[in-house]
Amino acid sequence: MLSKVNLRAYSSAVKPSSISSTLLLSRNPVITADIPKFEDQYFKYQNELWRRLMWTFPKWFYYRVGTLSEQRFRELNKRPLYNNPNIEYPRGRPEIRQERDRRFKQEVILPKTYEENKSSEDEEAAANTSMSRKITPNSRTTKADESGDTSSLERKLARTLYLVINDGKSWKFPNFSLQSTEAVKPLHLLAEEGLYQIGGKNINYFNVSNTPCHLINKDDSKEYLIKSHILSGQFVPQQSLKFMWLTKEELSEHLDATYFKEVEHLLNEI
Amino acid sequence: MLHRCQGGMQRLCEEGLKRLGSVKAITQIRTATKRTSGSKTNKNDSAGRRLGPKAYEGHFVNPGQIIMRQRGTVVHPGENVGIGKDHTIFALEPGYVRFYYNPFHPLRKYVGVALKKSLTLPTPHFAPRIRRFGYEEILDSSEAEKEESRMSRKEYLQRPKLEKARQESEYQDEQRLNKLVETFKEKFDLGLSESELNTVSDRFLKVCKLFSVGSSVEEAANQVTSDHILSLRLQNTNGSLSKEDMEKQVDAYLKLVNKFDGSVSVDANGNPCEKLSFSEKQSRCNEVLKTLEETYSNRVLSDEDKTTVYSLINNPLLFTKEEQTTLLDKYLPPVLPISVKDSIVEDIDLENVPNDINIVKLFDESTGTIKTVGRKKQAYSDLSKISASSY
Amino acid sequence: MFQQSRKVVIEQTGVIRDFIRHKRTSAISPSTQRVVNQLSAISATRKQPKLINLCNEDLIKHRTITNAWKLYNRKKNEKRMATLQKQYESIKNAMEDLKHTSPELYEAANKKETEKRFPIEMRIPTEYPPTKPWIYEYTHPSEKEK
Amino acid sequence: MLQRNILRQSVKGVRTFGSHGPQHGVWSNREKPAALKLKDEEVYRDLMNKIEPGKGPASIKNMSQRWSYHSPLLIDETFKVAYDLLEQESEKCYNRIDEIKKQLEQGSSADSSTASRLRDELATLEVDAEKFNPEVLYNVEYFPESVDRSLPVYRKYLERKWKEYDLPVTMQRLEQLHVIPDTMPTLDPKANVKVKFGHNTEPELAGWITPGRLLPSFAVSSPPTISVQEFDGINDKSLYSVLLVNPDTPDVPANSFKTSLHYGLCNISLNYVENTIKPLDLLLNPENRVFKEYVPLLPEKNAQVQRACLWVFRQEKELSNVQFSSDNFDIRAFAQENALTAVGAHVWRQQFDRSVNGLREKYGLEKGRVFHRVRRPYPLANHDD
Repeated sequence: MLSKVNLRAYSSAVKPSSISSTLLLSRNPVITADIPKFEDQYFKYQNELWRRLMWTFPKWFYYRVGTLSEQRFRELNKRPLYNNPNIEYPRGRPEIRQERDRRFKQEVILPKTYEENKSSEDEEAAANTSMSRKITPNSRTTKADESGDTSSLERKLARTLYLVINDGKSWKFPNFSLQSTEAVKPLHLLAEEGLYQIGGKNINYFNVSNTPCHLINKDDSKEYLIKSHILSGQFVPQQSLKFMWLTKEELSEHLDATYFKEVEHLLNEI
Repeated sequence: MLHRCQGGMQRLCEEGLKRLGSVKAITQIRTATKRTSGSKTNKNDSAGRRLGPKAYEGHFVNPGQIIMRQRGTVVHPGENVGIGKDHTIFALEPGYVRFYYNPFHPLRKYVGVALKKSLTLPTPHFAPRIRRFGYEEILDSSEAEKEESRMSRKEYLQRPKLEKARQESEYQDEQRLNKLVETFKEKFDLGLSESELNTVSDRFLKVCKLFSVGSSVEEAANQVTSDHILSLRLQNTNGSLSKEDMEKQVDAYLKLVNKFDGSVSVDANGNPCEKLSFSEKQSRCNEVLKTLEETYSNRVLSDEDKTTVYSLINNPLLFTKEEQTTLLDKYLPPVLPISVKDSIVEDIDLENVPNDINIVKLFDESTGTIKTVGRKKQAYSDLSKISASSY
Repeated sequence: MFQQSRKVVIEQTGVIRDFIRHKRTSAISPSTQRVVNQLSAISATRKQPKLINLCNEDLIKHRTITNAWKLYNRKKNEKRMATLQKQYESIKNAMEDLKHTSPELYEAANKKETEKRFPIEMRIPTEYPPTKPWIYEYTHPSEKEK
Repeated sequence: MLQRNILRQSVKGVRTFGSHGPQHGVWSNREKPAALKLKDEEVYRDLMNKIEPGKGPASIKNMSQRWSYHSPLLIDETFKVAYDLLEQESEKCYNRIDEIKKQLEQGSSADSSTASRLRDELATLEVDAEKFNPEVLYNVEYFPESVDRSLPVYRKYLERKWKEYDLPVTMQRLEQLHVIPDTMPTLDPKANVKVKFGHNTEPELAGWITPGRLLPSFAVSSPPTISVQEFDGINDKSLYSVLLVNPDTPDVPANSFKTSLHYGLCNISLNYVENTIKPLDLLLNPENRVFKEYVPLLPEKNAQVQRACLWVFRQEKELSNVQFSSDNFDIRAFAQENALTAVGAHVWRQQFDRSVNGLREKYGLEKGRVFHRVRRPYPLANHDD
């Protein structure tokens, strides 16, 4: 009851037409983030230490003596040189236990399930048939990255991309204001309908929350920001609109500086 | 009579409890393990164990007197009391029994012995402890002398050995002293009188001893000076030296020391040597190191070269013993490293090997291969032989 | 006959076993042997490497690396916490403002979304991209009806 | 020390560097005290660059061990990145330090609270800027005796080291031997106090004395050398008092003990670097500093083990005309009267041995009493003081 009274008291304060909803439509990363240089180096170093401190591989347990696979394993992993008292070792005498030099990490080479040095044709033929084929992962950079196509959803797979549009004046996030004639519409619906209007209906998106995540207060208007993710489909401009999918750094170049500073903390760095 | 006595005891106990104030009244309960009167279930009866407090609050107790008999620690031992293996609490000091609580263990009851009647327990945490000395002075002089010369069996058995060691060291000191006086007379032109020479030698010996247990030369010299001045001062306070004499002697000693320390120093072996200034020592060290680095490193050394290197390094004036071993290991290693190219002969006829070459098998870690090469016998050096030949 | 049957056995199994008259007995039974084998795989005996004994320089290098790692992570966490704080502040600010600007919109924004489900199309980033990085073929349910 | 100097001189030319290091970066380029750098050139080379396989690190003195040394894989590459990262962080600190210094110079008239806040920040920044420098780490780890104590970063590391071992040992001995509270009520330790009797030629008695040790009388026959290492919060004008008391002097009439004073120093000026009280210095200039000459503890026969408790106090002001009674000394009252704050303490123990009589003669004391071997059960005199 009380709240309703409050509602009435406030409702006439601001004109509905001054309220607008801005959509932060993002494409989430498809692949894992690029590791910074220091982290990468640190992990590699730790990995080396870890391998150095690893116990000797119990090959007799995995490869039974006398079997074919054991023979293949033996061919790949040569025995280290034993501590021969008649030989001089300028870099220290080896300490062999269970066919491993205790001073170093043990490098175990496992027999491959596929044949090495096969011609590409054979490989292609085997690619679809053989379960034990060699796995070659796709490249982390795509064609869109190479061609510099900023309107593609396939660019910068490791980063979060945000949709910005240009209506002839400047680049900005899509913004939709309430028409004074129509009834008051929730902010997220306003953004959704606006998006369908400018980008076509074939966009599968996920609205994170109905709650606005930020407010940009200007003299005569209030812009509420709504966050959502595009999951599939694509943005097809319905009018003569230019659009781009940009990362945070690129946004700082294209957006107005003060505007970017306002929304900077809402944008994802990876 | 007995009755009255008991009554008195009870009164005392009550009085003690009143004084205790905050402490809960400890009522005398007979906490026997078995009831004394017979019962149906306890056929195998045993007598009461006569537990409970044997001395009450405020009672005077002597050392060893039992204060409490109990099963388990009903009451914990506090100050000046001990606890037996059956948790019997007994006094360690003569004094007055106090039952109390300890703020550090709020759930425990304690009993202690206060050394004075006026004292309460626990003693305040930051206050000094009150302690009893308890030893009587022996006033009879002959008795006192006898007691003083009494020694433990261990000390008694060790005495001849210690005495022998003392004499031995005294003898050695004397020998060294004589030798030092000779050295100072012959090798160093100090211009000192006989008595001064003796003082100086004595001082030098002391400095050497301190130097050998790890103090620096300067530190040791200061220590010896201070010891000497202190002994003069003490002679003055004892009355065997007048004040003027003392001051005169101190001045003379300081002057002598100044003169002596300016010209003589201790080398790494603990022998007297010419004093070098820091910069001079540095430059000479560098010179030696430079020669070693430039002419005698990374190549096969002949026997003469080895002797030269050894004598260069074995210089107690310039290098400490640690530095000497490090340098010897560096420039005269047991075997030269394989990185020294001219110590290795690659093409070798295994059928007839020259006399001055050893055949060795080398494992190359980077390639993982074994190489058979010849190494010149000169590449091997034996320090004991070199040191023998250098003298 | 006996010879023949042995031959058959060899042909069938490929294993040549010499005939032993008495019962086969070994010190350990095969099942025990298997257990011993399994235990040997997890036991530490003769499998542990030498401890790493770093020289002075390398020890300091290692400590420097660890120091840098700690500092790096601390900075990273501080930055993340600051961003989260800012984001929270801006949500709060926006909602406070909305309450005054338009109570209807505030109500709508605060409405409980009971029917909402997390979309199954959303995928976790993988190390390498799929063959088709993006699905373009999507038609809105209302379009489909047409 | 000498060895390192020699080695520094022996390498020709200036420092040689690898791909990274001095050309950029604040740790190697900035004008800084030499104490923040590594003295040994060869060690510096191996610290900053890859240790050449087969040649080995310069810090290993044994040659065959040195040649057979293997570094862990990838340590150098990772170190390079880590070093750059830390150096950048340090550069930020130095920039901030410059800024603050400028502010302090300009705004000397500004209110004192901001100035003191800035000064505090400056003190922490000075430590932060250098605390991860590998050269500093190396110096403090391997030459803790010879680092420059005037630099706050070294003091921070030395304090940490002290708190890890020496402090717990000292506190344990002080508490278990009841130095606390038999002499002073308690101690808030601020300084590392070490004691040494320099005249001893036996290896087991030479060097710093572990707190709580039982020492023979001849080992304490001349005044001790005392080192008081402070770590923070003092200036050049700091003055110290040192008291050596024996709380176990027998008080036969009272059948108890009293405290006697055996050594009393005051107005000793110490700082971070000059931290040692040397006996020679005190002997030559005792004016206004020695108010009680050193007399060693000389326990009498059968008077049991006695504790020599050495207390170091920070003074508020210079003392003059100190009033005391050395025979029945009240250390608590003395400290309160002269406004002394205890910063550190040390303890050793002594008992009668064969060297006592000779020393008594030397120090002009009368012959010691002899007590009965057996302790009597006579109670304490019952009158109150």
